Amino acid sequence: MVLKPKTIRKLITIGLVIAMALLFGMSTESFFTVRNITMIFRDASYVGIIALGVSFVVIGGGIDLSANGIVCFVGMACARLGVLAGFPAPVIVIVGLLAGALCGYLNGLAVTRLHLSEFITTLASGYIFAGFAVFLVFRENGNVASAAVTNKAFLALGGHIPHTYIYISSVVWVLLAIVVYIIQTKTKFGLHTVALGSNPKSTMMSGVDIDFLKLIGFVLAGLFCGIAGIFQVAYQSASTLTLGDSMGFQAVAVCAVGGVVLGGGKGDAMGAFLGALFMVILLNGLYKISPSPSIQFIFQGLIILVAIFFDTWFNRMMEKKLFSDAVRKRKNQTPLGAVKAEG
Amino acid sequence: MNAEKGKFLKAAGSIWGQRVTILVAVIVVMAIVQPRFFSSGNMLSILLAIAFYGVIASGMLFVVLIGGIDLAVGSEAALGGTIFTMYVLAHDMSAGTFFTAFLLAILVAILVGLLHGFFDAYLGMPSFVVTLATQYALYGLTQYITKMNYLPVLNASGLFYQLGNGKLFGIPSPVIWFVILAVIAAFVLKKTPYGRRIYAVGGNPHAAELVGVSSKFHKMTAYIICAVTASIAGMLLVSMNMVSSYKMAAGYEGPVLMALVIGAVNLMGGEGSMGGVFFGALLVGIINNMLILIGIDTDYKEFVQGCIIILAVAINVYTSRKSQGLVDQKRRRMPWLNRPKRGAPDG
Amino acid sequence: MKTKSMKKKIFTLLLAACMVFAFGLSACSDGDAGAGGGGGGAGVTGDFSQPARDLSKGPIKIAFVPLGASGPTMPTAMRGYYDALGGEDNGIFTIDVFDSQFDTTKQIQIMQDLITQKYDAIILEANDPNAVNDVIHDAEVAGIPVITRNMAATGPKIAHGLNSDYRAGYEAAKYIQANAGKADDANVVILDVVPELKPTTRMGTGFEDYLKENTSWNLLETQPVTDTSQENGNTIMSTLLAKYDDIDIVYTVNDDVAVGALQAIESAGRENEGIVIWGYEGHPLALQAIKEGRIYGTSFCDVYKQSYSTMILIQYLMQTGITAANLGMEYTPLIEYSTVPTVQGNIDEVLSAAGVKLE
Amino acid sequence: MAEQKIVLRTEGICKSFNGVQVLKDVDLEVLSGEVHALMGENGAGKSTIIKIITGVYVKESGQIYIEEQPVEIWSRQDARGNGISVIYQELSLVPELSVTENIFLGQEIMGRFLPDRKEMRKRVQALIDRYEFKINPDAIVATMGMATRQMVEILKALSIDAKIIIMDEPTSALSTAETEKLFSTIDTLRAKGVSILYISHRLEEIYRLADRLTVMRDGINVGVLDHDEITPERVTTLMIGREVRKNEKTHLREPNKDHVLSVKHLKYRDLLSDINMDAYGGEILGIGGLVGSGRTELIKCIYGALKQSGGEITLDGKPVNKVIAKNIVGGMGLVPEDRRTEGFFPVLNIAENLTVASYDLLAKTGIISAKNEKQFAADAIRDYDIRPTTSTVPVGNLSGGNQQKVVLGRWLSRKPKVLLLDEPTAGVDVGVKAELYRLMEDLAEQGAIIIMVSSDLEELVNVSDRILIVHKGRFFKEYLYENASQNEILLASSGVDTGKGRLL
Repeated sequence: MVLKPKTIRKLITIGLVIAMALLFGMSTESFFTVRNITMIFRDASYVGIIALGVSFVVIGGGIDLSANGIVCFVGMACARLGVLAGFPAPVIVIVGLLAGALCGYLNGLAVTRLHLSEFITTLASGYIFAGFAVFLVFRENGNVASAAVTNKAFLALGGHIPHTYIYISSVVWVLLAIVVYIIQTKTKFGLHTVALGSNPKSTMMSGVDIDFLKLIGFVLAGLFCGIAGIFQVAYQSASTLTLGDSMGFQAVAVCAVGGVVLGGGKGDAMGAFLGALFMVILLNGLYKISPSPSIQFIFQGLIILVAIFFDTWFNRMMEKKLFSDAVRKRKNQTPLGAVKAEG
Repeated sequence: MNAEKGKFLKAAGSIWGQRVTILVAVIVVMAIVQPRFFSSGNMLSILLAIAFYGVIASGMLFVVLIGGIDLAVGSEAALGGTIFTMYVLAHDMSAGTFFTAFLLAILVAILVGLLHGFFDAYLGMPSFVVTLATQYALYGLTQYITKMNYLPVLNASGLFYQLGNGKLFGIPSPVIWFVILAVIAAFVLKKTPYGRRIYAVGGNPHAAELVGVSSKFHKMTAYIICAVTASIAGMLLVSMNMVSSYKMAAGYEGPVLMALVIGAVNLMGGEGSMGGVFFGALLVGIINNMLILIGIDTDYKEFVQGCIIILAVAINVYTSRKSQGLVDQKRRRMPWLNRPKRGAPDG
Repeated sequence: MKTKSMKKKIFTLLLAACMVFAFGLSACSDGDAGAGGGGGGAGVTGDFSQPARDLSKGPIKIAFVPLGASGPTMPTAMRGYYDALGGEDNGIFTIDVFDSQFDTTKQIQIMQDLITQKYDAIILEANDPNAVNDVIHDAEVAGIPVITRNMAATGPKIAHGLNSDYRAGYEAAKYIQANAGKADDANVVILDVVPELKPTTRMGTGFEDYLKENTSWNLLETQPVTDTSQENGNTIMSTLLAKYDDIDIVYTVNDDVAVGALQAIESAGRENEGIVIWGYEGHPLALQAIKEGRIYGTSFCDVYKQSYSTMILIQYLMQTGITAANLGMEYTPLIEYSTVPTVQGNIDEVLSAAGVKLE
Repeated sequence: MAEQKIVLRTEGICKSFNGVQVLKDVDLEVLSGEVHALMGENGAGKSTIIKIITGVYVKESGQIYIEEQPVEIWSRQDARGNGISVIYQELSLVPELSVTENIFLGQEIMGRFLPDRKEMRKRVQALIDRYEFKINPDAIVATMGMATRQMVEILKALSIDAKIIIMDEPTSALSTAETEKLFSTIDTLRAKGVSILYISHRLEEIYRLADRLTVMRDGINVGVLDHDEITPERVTTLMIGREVRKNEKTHLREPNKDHVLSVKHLKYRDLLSDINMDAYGGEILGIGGLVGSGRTELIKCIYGALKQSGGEITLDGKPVNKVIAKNIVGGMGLVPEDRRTEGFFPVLNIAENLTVASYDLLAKTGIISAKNEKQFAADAIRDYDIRPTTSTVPVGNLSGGNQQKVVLGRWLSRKPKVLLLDEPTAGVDVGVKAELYRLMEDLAEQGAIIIMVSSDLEELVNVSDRILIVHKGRFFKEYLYENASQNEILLASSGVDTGKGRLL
């Protein structure tokens, strides 16, 4: 059965993740404990859920750097509602989701209607959504203060599934990864997004409404940032303005490590999922080897570089294979002499 | 033909026209709300505030012009400043040590620039993610060599002290450095073959190759220039503060990118001038200054900056599209929309 | 026609997904607070028997989790810790520093990691008073004594070393009012932390409260200084100097900003207006400026003594195996490390007492 | 053959571009189950009629009939709706998706919520079996070679039960084996009753495939030949019409033998096997041959843009450098084939585009002297009549002709010793063409070597002093100005030796 290039790429990433886990597992004994594994999955779920959302935009050939603003804004909105004990948990969650989706919608409008460049617009909208969060922050006589979220049911979201060590957010992350994978590979919307990323001209010529595709991509990215924001606030049981710091760039880096490369058309939800897992295992493992943050930063940078180099090389190989056929330009045919040469 | 000619003059004229109108608007508002804005002290404080990322912006412009980007400028500045300080602390305050330390920091910057250039030009890796990775790596490296400590310089004197705190005709030395580097950058880009070829490589790499311009060489040198300016900014900062820490200049890529975008530099490459970048940096400084002087609740500083970027980008996109008559682009992109009404005469 | 209906279908699909997701989520979490779940809250008692430790043998790992792992006071703090443990190479105790980079989520992750790695004691500078309660509770349940420093945490724990920010601000205002000889209606400017850090770094709030309660000073403005860096302090101070003609008192959230403000004042040529600058923590540059009389004073945190005494306390707690949980404490015992108001007059003796020499 | 009904018929189609009449009352007719070829020189209106049928351009007058029903085609959608599908040279496939996903892109068959993969796969398999393609419907396009991708494009056309498939130069990027594969595919399609409109330059392809051939010249359908009527002579006479020498050469320059660019046994991959030629100063050397026969690669090897696989090139005895920049200083210049991607810098203005290659002259001191630059640009704008005349206008916004003048002017102003031109007048209106020829003649007058690659037979015959024809990787025939004729050149390009001209 001929393997799709994408599956080859993913098998290799899975291999890397397992290899790294084994490496860390041997060097420190506290790596392969149940508690540590569940913690890895919980840490990975926050940036992972965001990466799933951002992967829609990146596969469609764009980029979304506003994750830190959206996570902070949604977190603060839920904390606001969470403090007023009266609100039932589902209402808080719905408000959070809608807030995230709304931010994504605004991004989408700016890109499709105003034709602004995606890179700088989402970078700026990150600041703007963080500004919304400052608007909602708790204040004691004028000074920003922190207030504990008291809504029990909502807080439980951030904790374990009762009687187990597994965190709700990691389970939701795995489920969402599967759902997003299905959307991206099975539904019409998903196929059109890949087509848009890989060959925009022919997608447009096949009568696909490109603006609508991009808009939905951004709305989903915003929605997933909202989900991540909800889980983080529930876990922290208080919302500070530092929520979601540098998530915008992290999410894009995680996607890139997972094969969902800028430029579009490449990679899918599984890649984003593996990228997140890869990064968090790296950090968690490095932690155990040497607690000093400098080593972690250096390795985090190097690993991203290696992943990107590998990815660029892999894609070049695929292209080289295609062009080698075309380059052998046609040699001329049998002389026409064979044709009746008379008058 | 004259209509076409008029339209472009107006468009080109209008970019600087816009900038002058914005400045006039600021002057009018401040004259009413807070006349103290015009005091020489305040002007100097604005210039000092923007000097550091202004220096970096004039280097980053080269990278953006060739179609790349460098998100690691903050870490490069911190690394440059730290190496500069460590060498001086390890030796003495003499002029000789100052120059060797200065050159050492520049050398390290050149190395980092070579690395970025190699990844982009020879390996074809996307500069956005590469420089994001080196940002982490260099931040960790600076942390490692300083063992996470501050390096205060208590007995600063001589050239080390003058670099950051010296004054020339009352103008602080970082501002002078910014103006000098901006002028050099503008001169190189406008007046020298190298500068013109940077635009060529950014505009159309294939055509550049056929005109004898090696895009690999120009990409490498652009990243080196950016890293060197970042290192210089780091040294200015360290000398002014007389203390160096690995966290210094963290996140400087934010205001630098803002200055470029407000200065109508096209992040895709090939378009943008040093004059625009200077104006962009100045406007960023003025806005931050106005926020304080007018007394807007500074909790919303970043929010206001975000809105201004979107506004600047929208204006640039609108004017450039209008001058190319693309505003009704939807019509052209989707020809099936221009189906004449049934029965309407054709064409 | 076709695309319109497709759009409506996608939107309804999306909305439905949200509803299902929301209800599904909250349904599965409606269970009780859950043993491992959050919502620990104060006053939980339970049997946490924990064997007393014999400190003479076996590797004992102590974790220090500061807000930011760098800063001029780091070396003195570490010296204090190690001296209390009998020098760096005492063979028994090791201290690991974990930098939480002012990020609450990262700090909680670090704490949970320390629990799984079975550290013997934790010294924590909380990034958010409420966020860390549960994880401190977990540590205490696991028999690891946690001492928090500087920033308070609301939940109970074995001890809280409070040379806290709030008090430092409060004392500074009191000292200035008493000794600086400024007029009653003096103009005051506060250079404070950015909003995100306000809940945890509360010197500015302390100074402001004292100012409102016992003085008739006129608080012109409170300006946040990003990264509390020296160059930003310099820029913002020079803007304020341009805005106000007479500023009498400048309270800054740390010494870097104080030195920045001083540089702004000197470059504006107003150093002889006798503007009182007050810093916090006692960084070398500021101490030197105080010696030269260019900065009025600072709240010197005798970091050495604080860390020394904290380490002694931790050794005691480890030996006796007492934690707030197993004592069933409802509140947190407070250990006040008072910051020492240091001015030109008393700087020499303060420094010699703290064993800090300005090389 | 069974009575074939007319699948596609156009009647009296007219079209003009800013005043120039490009199509004059064009009638075209394709029968069902027929492979109908369409030939014509560049600019004969061949691609314009195709663009009108496929909805890219909108016709000014005339009527299109599909199966004898009048249809209105304003856009690609209308064309597809009426069963007209096109396969362009650069394929419109999405490499990341599978064959089935590509074929049904934009028109998926929907199940309840998800696209019905089984049904789509079944339909694709049915098509594959019916036309005996050997393609796996689930294979990813990225893993396929060029020929297989073309078959997927054909499948895509057949999937919307296209009544007619239009193929535009499909074999230009294929190897011999792949071309053979395409021909057998076309044969099976014909047998199954699918009608194909096949556009190509290659006579032998037409002869092998076409049931009938329509030839166009200067926007008119000049004749339809049946299969057995297709002979090289008939076709070329139709394509060229009566030989007319528009601008008689005023006087023949004597090539000066000591200023020579000589190429010995040049080899480039498997395209050029053994190229030998000498180009002399004061002579315009035309290079003819079919599209894709390696002429562009030849002049790029001379210029240093491509690395040759063998042989050596010398200018006045000295070996030519491998670095473009050194060649430019040495007096060489190249006007590339594709203006948009390799010619000018859209964002830079006219002055900058003109001076970008001449900083060795304008910036002797390392600094570009504004005075020289302004003068250099002003002279160029005047000499080459570039409009608009203000030199601050970005070249991206100029008309095609003016853009070409800028690219040409960039080199002419340098008074080059050797000027290489690749399709210099492609897509340029007649008025500008004459100006460009005059400029080339003036340069030749001053003793420069000029090598011009061109597929415009009229241009080759009227402008060049000497013409060399590339065929099968080597020079096949040489014609002097006197005995060159468009007919001869077209035949020679396909390898037919009619005795005239020197056989190399």
